[in-house]
Amino acid sequence: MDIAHGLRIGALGATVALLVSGCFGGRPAEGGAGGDGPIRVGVSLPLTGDFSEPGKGVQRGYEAWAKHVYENGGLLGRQVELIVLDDQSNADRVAADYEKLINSDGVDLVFGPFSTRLVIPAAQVARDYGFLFVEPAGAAREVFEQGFDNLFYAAPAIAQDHYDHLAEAITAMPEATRPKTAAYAAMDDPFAQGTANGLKEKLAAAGIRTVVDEVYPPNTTDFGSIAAKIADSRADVVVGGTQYQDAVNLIVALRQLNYQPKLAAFSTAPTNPEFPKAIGAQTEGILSPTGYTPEADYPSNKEFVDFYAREHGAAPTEDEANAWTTGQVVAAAVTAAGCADPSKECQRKMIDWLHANEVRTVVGPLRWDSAGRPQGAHLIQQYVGGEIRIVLPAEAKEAELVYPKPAW
Amino acid sequence: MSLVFQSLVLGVLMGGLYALLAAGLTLYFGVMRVVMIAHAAFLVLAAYLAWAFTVGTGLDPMLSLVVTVPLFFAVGVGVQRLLVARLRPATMTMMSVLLTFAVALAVEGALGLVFTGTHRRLPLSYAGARLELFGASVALVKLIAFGLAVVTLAGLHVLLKVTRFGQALRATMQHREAARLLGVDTDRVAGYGFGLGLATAAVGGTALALDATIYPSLHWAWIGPLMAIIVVGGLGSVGGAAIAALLLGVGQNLLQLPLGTTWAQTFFYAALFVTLILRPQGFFGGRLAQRF
Amino acid sequence: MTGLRVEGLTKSYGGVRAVDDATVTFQHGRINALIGPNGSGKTTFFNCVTGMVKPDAGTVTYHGRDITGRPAHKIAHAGIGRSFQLCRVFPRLTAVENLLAAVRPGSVLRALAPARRKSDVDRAMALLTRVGIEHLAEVEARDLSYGQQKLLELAGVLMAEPDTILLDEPAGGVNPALVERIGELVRSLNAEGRTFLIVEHNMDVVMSLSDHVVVFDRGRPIASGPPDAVRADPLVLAAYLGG
Amino acid sequence: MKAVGLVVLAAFLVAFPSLASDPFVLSVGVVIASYAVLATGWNFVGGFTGYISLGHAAYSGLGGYATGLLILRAGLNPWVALVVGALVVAVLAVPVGIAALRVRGASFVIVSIAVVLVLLLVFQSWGSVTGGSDGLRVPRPFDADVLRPEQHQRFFHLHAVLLGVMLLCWWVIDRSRFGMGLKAIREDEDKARSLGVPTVRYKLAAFVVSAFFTALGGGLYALWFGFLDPIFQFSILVGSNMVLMSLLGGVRSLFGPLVGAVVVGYATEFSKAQYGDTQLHLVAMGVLLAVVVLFLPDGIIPALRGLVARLRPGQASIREVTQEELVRR
Repeated sequence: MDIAHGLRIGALGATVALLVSGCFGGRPAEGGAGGDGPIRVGVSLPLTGDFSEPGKGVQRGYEAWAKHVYENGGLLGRQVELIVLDDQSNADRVAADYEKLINSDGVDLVFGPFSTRLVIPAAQVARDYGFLFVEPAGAAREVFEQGFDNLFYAAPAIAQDHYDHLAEAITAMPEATRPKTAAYAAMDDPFAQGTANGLKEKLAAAGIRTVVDEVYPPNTTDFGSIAAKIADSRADVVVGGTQYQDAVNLIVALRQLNYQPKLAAFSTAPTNPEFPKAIGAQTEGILSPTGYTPEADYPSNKEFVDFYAREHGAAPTEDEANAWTTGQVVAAAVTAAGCADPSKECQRKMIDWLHANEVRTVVGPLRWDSAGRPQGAHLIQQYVGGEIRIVLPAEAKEAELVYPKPAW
Repeated sequence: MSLVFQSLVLGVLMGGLYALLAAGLTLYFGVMRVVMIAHAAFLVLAAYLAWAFTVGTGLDPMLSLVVTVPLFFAVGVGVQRLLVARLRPATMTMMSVLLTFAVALAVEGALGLVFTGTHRRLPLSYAGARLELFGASVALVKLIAFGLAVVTLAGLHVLLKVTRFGQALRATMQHREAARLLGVDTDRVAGYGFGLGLATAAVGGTALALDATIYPSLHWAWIGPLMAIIVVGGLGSVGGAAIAALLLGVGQNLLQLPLGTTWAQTFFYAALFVTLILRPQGFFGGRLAQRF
Repeated sequence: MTGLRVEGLTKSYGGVRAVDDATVTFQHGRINALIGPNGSGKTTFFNCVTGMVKPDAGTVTYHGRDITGRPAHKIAHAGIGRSFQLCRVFPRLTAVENLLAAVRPGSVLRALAPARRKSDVDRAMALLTRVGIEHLAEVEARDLSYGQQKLLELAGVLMAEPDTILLDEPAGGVNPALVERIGELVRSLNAEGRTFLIVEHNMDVVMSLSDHVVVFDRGRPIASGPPDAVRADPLVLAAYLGG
Repeated sequence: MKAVGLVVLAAFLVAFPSLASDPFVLSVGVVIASYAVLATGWNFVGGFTGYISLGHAAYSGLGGYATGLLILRAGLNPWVALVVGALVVAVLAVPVGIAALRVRGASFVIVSIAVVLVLLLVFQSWGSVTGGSDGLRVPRPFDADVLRPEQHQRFFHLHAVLLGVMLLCWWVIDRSRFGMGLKAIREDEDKARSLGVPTVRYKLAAFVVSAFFTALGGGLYALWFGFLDPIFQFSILVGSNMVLMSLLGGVRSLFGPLVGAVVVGYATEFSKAQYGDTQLHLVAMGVLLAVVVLFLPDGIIPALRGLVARLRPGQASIREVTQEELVRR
C-alpha cells in the first residue's frame, strides 16, 4: 500500500463532492410558485430499450397535446413546456428521472410513463412529493392496489376489464353456437396477462371450459410448442394476452399447425398499424380490445384526430390517444383548481377534484374510484373486410361481429 | 400422443439450430479457450442483416448469406487478431469473457442505434406454409432453418475431417503447443477458427430470422441455453455440443407440455448444474473441460 | 514403511496411457532421479503423485498411508512438496508473499490473523537468504529474472516444510552457474534429511546429483539403480535412441 | 497520511447530504453509494480469487427479495429482515459455489450467468410467493412522516456505514493468511494447491462472504427503492456493471471498486443529462469495458500510482520496468 494512497482517495472524494453538487443542479425551479412563465410538465418515457416502441407513441401524443395547447392560448393563460427524459426502459432510471424532474428541473406537473412495470416506481416518487400522477399506460390491476391516492389511469378501463364487452357477447350467444372451450396464452407481464385473465374469469364463470392456459416469458420467440398445445386442444376460442411481437409469432405458429378457432382475440397487437403488414391477408376476423378509436364522436376527439393528422399525416393510435387523454385530464384538473405549481396545496386540490369529477376526453367521459381505476370498458374491434372496425358494444359498432371467424 | 410427437419434431428442429450455434461456440473455445459471449449478439446482427437485405431488395433472405457468411468470417478473424490475441494467455479465459461481453453490448447498442428497438419480422410469403410429416405438422420455414443448420454442420464436419486445414484446426484444438511443434501456424489457424465460428452465427442468424421476430436485446435469450449446451456437451467438443443441443432442444420442447414455457426453460440450467455436479468435463466431451 | 511408494499407477487421456501400470520405489532420504524421453509420462506421474490429477488405477502410499487421489493440498500437508516444469511462481505477489502463501493457518480464526506475522516473515527471509535472493524480498515475482524465479519457487516449496520434494526439471532453461547453485542447494537440503525426486533432462546434473535413477519409457519404469549402472543398461539406450 | 485521507473521505460521506443541492443529487448519491457497495461486494470474490462472476445480480436480487419477503410474509422488522435475508442468501450461495467452483474459469462464468437467468425465470414464474412479473412492493422501514429527502439522507448514511464495514472486512482479509491464500489462488491455482492451500474451501469461503455482502447491498437498496421487479433485479447488466466498476478502479486495490463506482455512476448521470436519448450508453459501456480489459487490466488506481511513481524524479524503481513490460506485451 502506498502511503499517499489514502490521501489521494480523500482528495478524489472532495473533488467528486464538488462535481456532484455542482453539475446535476440543473435549472433552478423558476416560475415555480405560479408565476407567468410557462407551466413546466415533466415526463419520463422509455425512448430506448425494450419498451421504446410504445414509449415513442406516447411521446408523440404528449408533444401533440402540448403543441395544441400552445396554439390555443395555453393553460391558465400560461404556455406549456414539456420536459421529456429517457428512462431506457429501466425501473431504477424511471424513479431517478421523476426525482430529477421534480427536484432539479422544478417542474410544475408530471405526466406518467409507459408500461405497468415502470408506473409503480414512478408513482411512488410522485406520491412522496405530493404530485398528481395521471398515467397513460399502467392498466394492470396491481397498479391500483398499492395505496396510491394520487394516481389516475387516463383510459376507459383497467386491463382485467378490457374484454368485458366480448365476454358479454359470448355469454349471450345461443347455446348451440356458443363456444364450449377456450385456450389462453399470455405473456408474463402484468398488463398482457391481466387482459387474458380478465376474460378467462368471465368465460369460465359462464361455463366455457379452459383447455389451455399458458404463460410465457417476455423474451419468448419460439411459439411452436405453445401453438402445438393450443392446436391439439382444438379450443373453440383462442385468447392471447399479448403485446406485439408475441402475438404475431403466436398467430404464425398457429397457422403453421392449421389450427382454426371460431374466435381469436389478441390484446394490443392487432391495433398496431404494422400488424396487417406482418400477418398479411390472414388478419380477417381477429378481435382486439381497444380503448380508443379515431372514429369516436366524442366532442374533443375530432379536434384531436384532425390536429394529429395535420402534424403527423396519419391517424393517432391508442398510445398517442392515451397520452393526449392524460394531457386533457391534467388540464381539466389545472383549470378547475386554478393553479399549476408544485406546492402540496395545489397538487392536492387537483387530486381531490379528479376524485370527485368526470372529465370529457377523446376516449369518452372518464371518472375514477378512490384508487384511480377508470370506470369504463374497452371497445372491441375486429378485422372485417381487411379493415379494423368496432364491433362491440352494439351502440358504438361500425360493423357486425363476424362469428365464427374465417380460416386463417 | 400426437402432441408428444409434434413436440418431439419441433424439438429436433430447434435442436438443429442450437447445434449449429453451439458448434461455433465450440470452435472458439477449442482454438483459443475463449467463451464467446458475443456469439448470440452476432447471431442477432446476422438476422437483422437478413431482414434489412430482404426488406431493401425484396429478394429471399437466404441470398443474404452470400454477403453475410464471408463478412462474418472476416469479422471473426478480425476479432481474434485485433482483440482476443492481445490478451495475456494467463488470464485469457476470464478476460476473454469480459471482452466478448463488451463486444456483445456494443453490438446490441449499435443495433438499437441503427434499427431502433422496434421488433422486426421478415415478411415472407411462405411464413405460414406447412408440410405434414407422419402426422406432425411442420412449418416450412422451420424445416428450411433446420436444413440450413444440417447442411452447414455437415460442411463443417467435412471441413474438419477431410481437409488439411481441418486437420490443423483439430490439432490446434487438441493441443496447441504440440500442433505448433508439428509446424502448424496456430495463430493463423486460431484466427480462421474464429472466422468459421462467426460464420455459423451468420447462417444461424438467417435461419433465425425466417421464423422469429428480432430485436436488439434478443441475444440475451440465446446466451443462457447455448452456454448450457456447450458445458453439457463438454467444452471444446463439436460432436458433444451437437448431441447435447439436440437432446436439450427435444427435452425442453417435451417438458413444455407438462410444465409450461417458463419452467421448461429452466431445463437447460438444470442440465448445466447436474452436469457440473456429476461430470464437470461434460457428458460427451473430451478432456479440455477438466482443465478449464 | 517410510517414504513414497507407488504401485500399479495408471492414468490415460482419451485412450492414450500416459502412465501405464507403473510400480516404483524410491530410496527415502536420498536424491532420486526420474529420467526418460519426452512424453514418457514423467510429468503425469508427478501430477498423479501430488494429487493434481486423479489416477485411474493404482495406489500411492506415503509413510505407509494411502494418499491415492487425495486432494493436492492434503498431499502437501502430508509432507510432499513439488515444483513445476518451466517454473511457476505467483507473478503479482512479492517474493516474500510468495513464501507466506505457503504458511498453513491452522484454524479458521488464525486464518484471519495477519499474514505477515513476525515469525513467518523471519522464516521466509531466512529461506530467501538461503537461496540468495533476500534483497528482492519486496519485488513482485513477475519482475524477477527467470533464474531468480526458479530460486524463489524452490524457496516457496521449502516454506511448506515438506520432507519429500519433487522437482520438475530444476536445471531446465537456466545458466550453468545457476545449475551449479541449485545442485548445491539440493545436496545441502538432502544432507538435512529431505528426500528428493527429480525429473531432469540434463544428464550431467542427473549423474552428478542423484543416488538412485529410475528410467521411464511409455508410461512405466524400465530400469532403475545407481546412475552408472543405469547409464550402461541396453534397454535405456534403446529407449533414448530408438524411441 | 493514510489516516488523514480516510478522515477526509469519512467527513465527505457524513457531509455529502448537506452539500447536495437538492434531493435529486442526494438520490444520485444513494445510487452511487449502492453501486460502490455492490462492486465492493463483488470484489471479495473477483479481486481476491480472480474468478470473474458476471452474475452477481443473483445475490443482490436475492438479497432484495429475501428482505422484502421476510418483511411481507414473515412480518419481520425490516432491519432484522435485511440481515436474516443476507444470511439466507449466504447459505444458498454454498451449493451454487460448490457447483461453480468445482471447475475453473470458463465454466465458472457460465454458471454465474446461468444462475441469474434461472433466478429470473423462477422469480417471474413463482408469482404466488414472489409477486412474479407484477413486482413486489417493499414497505418503508421508516415512518410515513419521514419525508423522501430525509429518507435519501438516511439511506445514504446507511450505505456509507455498510460500505465502511465491507472495506474493513476486505482490508482484514487482504492482509490475513486467508487473503494470502486467496491471492495465491488468483495468481496460480495449481501452484497454490501444491503448496497446501485448501483451494476449494478458500474459494467457497470468499464466494459466500461475497454473496453475503452483495445480498446486504441488494437488500438495503430494496428498502430504499421500495419496489422489486424480477427483470430489473436479475439482470446480467446489473452484474456486469459491478464487474466494470471493480475492474475500472482496480480489483486488487481496497478502494478500487469504490473509485470505479463513483466514476461509472457519475459518468452515467452526466452523459444521460448531456446526451440523453440514444442507445449509445450500451455502446459506451461496451467500449469502456473493452478498453479496461485490453489496456487497463489492473485498473485506474494502480495505473495512476504507476504514473505518479514515474513522474517523481529519482524514483527509478522496479515498477517502471513493470510499466514498460506491460506496454511491450
